[in-house]
Amino acid sequence: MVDLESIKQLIDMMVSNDVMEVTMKKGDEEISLKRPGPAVAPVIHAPHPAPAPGPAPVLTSLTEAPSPPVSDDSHLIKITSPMVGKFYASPSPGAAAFVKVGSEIHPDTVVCIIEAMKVFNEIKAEVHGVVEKIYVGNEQAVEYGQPLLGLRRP
Amino acid sequence: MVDLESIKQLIDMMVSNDVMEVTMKKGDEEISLKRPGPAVAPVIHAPHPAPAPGPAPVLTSLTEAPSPPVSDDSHLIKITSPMVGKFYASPSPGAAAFVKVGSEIHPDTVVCIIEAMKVFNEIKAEVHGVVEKIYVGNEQAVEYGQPLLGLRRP
Amino acid sequence: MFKRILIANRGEIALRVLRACREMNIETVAVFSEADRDSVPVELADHAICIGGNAPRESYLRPDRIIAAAEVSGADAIHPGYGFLAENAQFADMCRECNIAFIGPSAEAMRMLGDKATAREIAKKAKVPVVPGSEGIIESDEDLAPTAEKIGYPIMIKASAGGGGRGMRIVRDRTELHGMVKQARQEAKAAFNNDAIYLERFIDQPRHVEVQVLADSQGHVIHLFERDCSSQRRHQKLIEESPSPAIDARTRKYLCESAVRLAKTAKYVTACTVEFLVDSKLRYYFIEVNTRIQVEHPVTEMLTDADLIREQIRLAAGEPLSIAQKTVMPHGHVIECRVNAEDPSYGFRPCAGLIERFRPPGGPGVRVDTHAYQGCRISPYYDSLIAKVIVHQPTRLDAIRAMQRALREFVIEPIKTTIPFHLRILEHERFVEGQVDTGFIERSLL
Amino acid sequence: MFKRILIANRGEIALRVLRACREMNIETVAVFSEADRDSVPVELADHAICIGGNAPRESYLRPDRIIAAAEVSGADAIHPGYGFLAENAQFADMCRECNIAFIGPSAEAMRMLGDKATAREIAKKAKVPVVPGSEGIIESDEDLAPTAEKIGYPIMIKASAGGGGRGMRIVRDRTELHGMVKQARQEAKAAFNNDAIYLERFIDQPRHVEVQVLADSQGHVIHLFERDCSSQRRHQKLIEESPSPAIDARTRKYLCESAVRLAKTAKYVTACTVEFLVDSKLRYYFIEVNTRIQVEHPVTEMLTDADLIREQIRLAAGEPLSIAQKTVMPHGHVIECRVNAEDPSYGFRPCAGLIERFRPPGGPGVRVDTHAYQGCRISPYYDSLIAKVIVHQPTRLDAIRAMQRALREFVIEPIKTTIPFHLRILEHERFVEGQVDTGFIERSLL
Repeated sequence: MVDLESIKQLIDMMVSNDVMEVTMKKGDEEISLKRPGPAVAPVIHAPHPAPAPGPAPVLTSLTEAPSPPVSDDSHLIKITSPMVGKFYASPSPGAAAFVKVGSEIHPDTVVCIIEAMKVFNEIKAEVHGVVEKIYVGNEQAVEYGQPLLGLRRP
Repeated sequence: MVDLESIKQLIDMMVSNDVMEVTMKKGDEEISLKRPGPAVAPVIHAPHPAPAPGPAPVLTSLTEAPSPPVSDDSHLIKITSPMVGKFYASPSPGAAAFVKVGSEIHPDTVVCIIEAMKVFNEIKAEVHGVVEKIYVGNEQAVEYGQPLLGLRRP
Repeated sequence: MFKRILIANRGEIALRVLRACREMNIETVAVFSEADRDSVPVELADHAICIGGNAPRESYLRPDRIIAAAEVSGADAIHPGYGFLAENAQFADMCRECNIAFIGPSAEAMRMLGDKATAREIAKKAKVPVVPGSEGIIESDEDLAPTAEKIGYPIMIKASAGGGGRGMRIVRDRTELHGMVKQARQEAKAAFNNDAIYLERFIDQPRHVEVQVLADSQGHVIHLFERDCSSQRRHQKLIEESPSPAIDARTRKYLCESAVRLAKTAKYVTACTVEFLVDSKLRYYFIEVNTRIQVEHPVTEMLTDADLIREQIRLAAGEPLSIAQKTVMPHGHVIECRVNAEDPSYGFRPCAGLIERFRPPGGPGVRVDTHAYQGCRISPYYDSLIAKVIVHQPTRLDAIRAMQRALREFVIEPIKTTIPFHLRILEHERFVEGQVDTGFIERSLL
Repeated sequence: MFKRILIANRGEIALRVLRACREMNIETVAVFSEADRDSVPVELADHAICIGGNAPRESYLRPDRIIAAAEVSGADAIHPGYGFLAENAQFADMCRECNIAFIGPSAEAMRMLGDKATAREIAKKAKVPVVPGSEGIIESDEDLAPTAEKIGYPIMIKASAGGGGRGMRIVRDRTELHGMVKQARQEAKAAFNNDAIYLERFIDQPRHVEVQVLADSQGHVIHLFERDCSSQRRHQKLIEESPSPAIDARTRKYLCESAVRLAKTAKYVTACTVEFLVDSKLRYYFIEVNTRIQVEHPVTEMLTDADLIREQIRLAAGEPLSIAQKTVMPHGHVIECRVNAEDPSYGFRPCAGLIERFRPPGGPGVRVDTHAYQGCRISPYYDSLIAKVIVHQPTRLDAIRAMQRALREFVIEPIKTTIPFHLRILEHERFVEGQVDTGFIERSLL
């Protein structure tokens, strides 16, 4: 059924004519195309739906955060901050980081320390995976739910 | 299944007529197209596009209007009030009405009188047709644009 | 009191009048053009009547249709708002002939004060200072110097047939007089084939200060203090405030009393505004009377706690003033910003279209008068005012800060508005110091 | 003055505090639960930090997370709003330990006034009338009659171990006393296995009248007059107003002075509210002190033109009061209605969900404090207050009409709100007459 060339042409027509949605059914065949609205790239549903992105950090002008994870990180497992505080990548100044890109980690692996109210909290991975992204710089402030690491399945 | 040429033509029609949505079904076949469109654009359901309805009278609690014309009147040609005033169906009290259901009227036919500021204005049909609906009762107040008569083509 | 008022206007002022009527238990009739079918006043009014097409001349400027609407709806009074037919004496006449009360002054008072020369005569009779001038054209050059001396420098030479600045000259002192007159005459002759000129005192960098007046048919006249409307762009008011930061208590007293004398002399009834220019030495000169409620009336309402529309309706119905002069207690400082759907980056061109996000400011000391709402369409047929934001605070500095706070939280998307321009004015040093004359914005911000 | 204030709250009060900060040029840090990510205070704050999940115990009730957020954001003060941690003395202690100013009283003052018995002792010391009572349990029935005589009838018998009304009896006069005590003891014994009782004057159909107090660390204490909050449903205030329609000038004076004496005696600093019950003979009795800003503070703000939040922040920063008692000029009449997302037809059950249409009222004399907007989602995790509508008018009758006008133009769809119920109260004869005691709504409107 999926005639890619036809779909490509359909999408072109949608984009150039500002069409938001096309649905076609015939028997048990169905094609559905949707675009979010004017001036935005078409999102094609089916075959594989994209997972919802994790919570994006709001306004962190205080913390000079690197750019938040964008959609191409969506396949990664995120370890998020369970509290508000200051992120430490290593157990003490000058020491090696708990994890780096490529580290394979296990649920019990300590991945960072978050300091809140003078208490240093070791944060464990709780999952198994290989570190592919580290979103937060050393000594940066983090909020609840903020992605710290992105892992791929080992 | 995908007849691109038909769809292209459909989209062109949608764009040039500011149509927001088209849905077609035949047996187990179904095609549906949507465009964002302005909030006030008419929504046209295929197969036969309906003309835009005349302006519906707003709040006429003063005037005890009959129900405004509903969508099954949409095929009728409307004669609307060109002014605000009081509608008279006949030239004088007791006289026969200018028109009744079934009357064939011509552009010069006087269809009613509207009194505004003590002036009695004869309203001419301006079109040719056969009266199928009279929307306004004698001595009822009418607003600008309010449908007075519905005609079908003779 | 009236039973049912027809509101012969649209937008925020129609809503303002409707609110006053509801608070007075008076029924309302909204009239509207086809473009305004989905407007808030039409939704809220007890009765609503479509009177014509979108162009004002097919609807809001049609006395016949408005009066017909009043007749079919049984309205016993018409409130004209501002603009449209509000200062149309013929419309006021027609209302009277049809036994419908016009909520405003008599047609006679409107005509008298609407004519500049007659208004000037009334002002003189009321001993209200007018801009000194030659009272007519200068016939002979021999009269020039003595007349100029009497008027006082600086002087403006104006072409009698003039317009567009041609034939106009500013004379700073007597040594320039004859030369400038010669130039002006030549220019006027060339432009209008008429070299007649007259002289007028030139008011350099004036403030625009106006006084709100209320008068009843029993002969009582009061003022509700002044509004300073010097923040203008091309004679369009952008920001209004009260008290005026430019005048002292003594000038305020004289100015307000002058306005009352003028209204008394004209035997005026209902609400009006007496406009003055004030120069840097606090000399003030009457310029004109507006015989209607004004856009910026909320400034006075917040300053004094009076309700000008309710009062105007009462006065038009023949009731006596509900406020005595000695009970008018202005308190604190009030600023109003007119938020227009205009793009300040492109010469303030109007921006019509759909409002997709709309979140007006709120909280302490903030009043918003608006007919806009999320999902409404700003139509290109009418003026671009979409909201008035008015703030009331103990001091002028507090008021400026509160206005900045209010405008910064006002969300209107995606159409462009004058909000960013207002914010530029509000943080300009000269505005903060209260040093604004009618030319300030054009000199400093454009 | 503080440089950066963290607002440890959500909803309309977070927005209210943010507005005050902006007007004072103080930076703001919003903290929020995941459900509040798209809220207005989060959008408007200079910095915003997510502190946890939706349940209050995972976010707004977590002192550790809030203080950590203050630390990472460099906030030098925390405003707790009302509810959540506003009256949590331990939180105030923690702030102090972390060198962060708590915008409220000291933890000591909070503890002292938060304890009913201690607060009663302070009131007595300040010669503020308290509800007369037996001051402890009645040991012997021989003491009964003399104690009751001293307290004055009607008398309420209360079980010392009591709760839920069990062991309670109202005694109208002395002939009933011994019989009622016997019954009460039996009931208390059966319910709590403890037949100890004490006596208290029974205040029949009381008004709830509270006084707004401000105090600085220099020892100045002023009041900003009273608020009448008698329109309640199950001890939840629905409508508040000022002046109280129930009391006369003399009672007002005594009441307000009592509140000031009490705050002085407690050496209180910042803002608090002293609550009283007032009986039909205008006798008043202290009941408790609220050591925070209250939901209904805008009533006082509109009545007096004071800005309570700005003042509270100044006082917490150690500055002296910016207002002197003699400059507090209450004028006109103010009414506030709390618009809750609740369905009055179904036992006031909360209505969460998407607000598809939202158009708040505006115009003269209307203030709206709301965090809601068209397109926002009312979450089921928090209290149901979505807007406070406050009106200010010259007279109480004008204020009632203005409130009716404002509520009738308030569009909130499709969720149900208490607006229709407020309209029923506002048009009830007894409300219009000002004859409302704390039981009125339950007796007459439910």
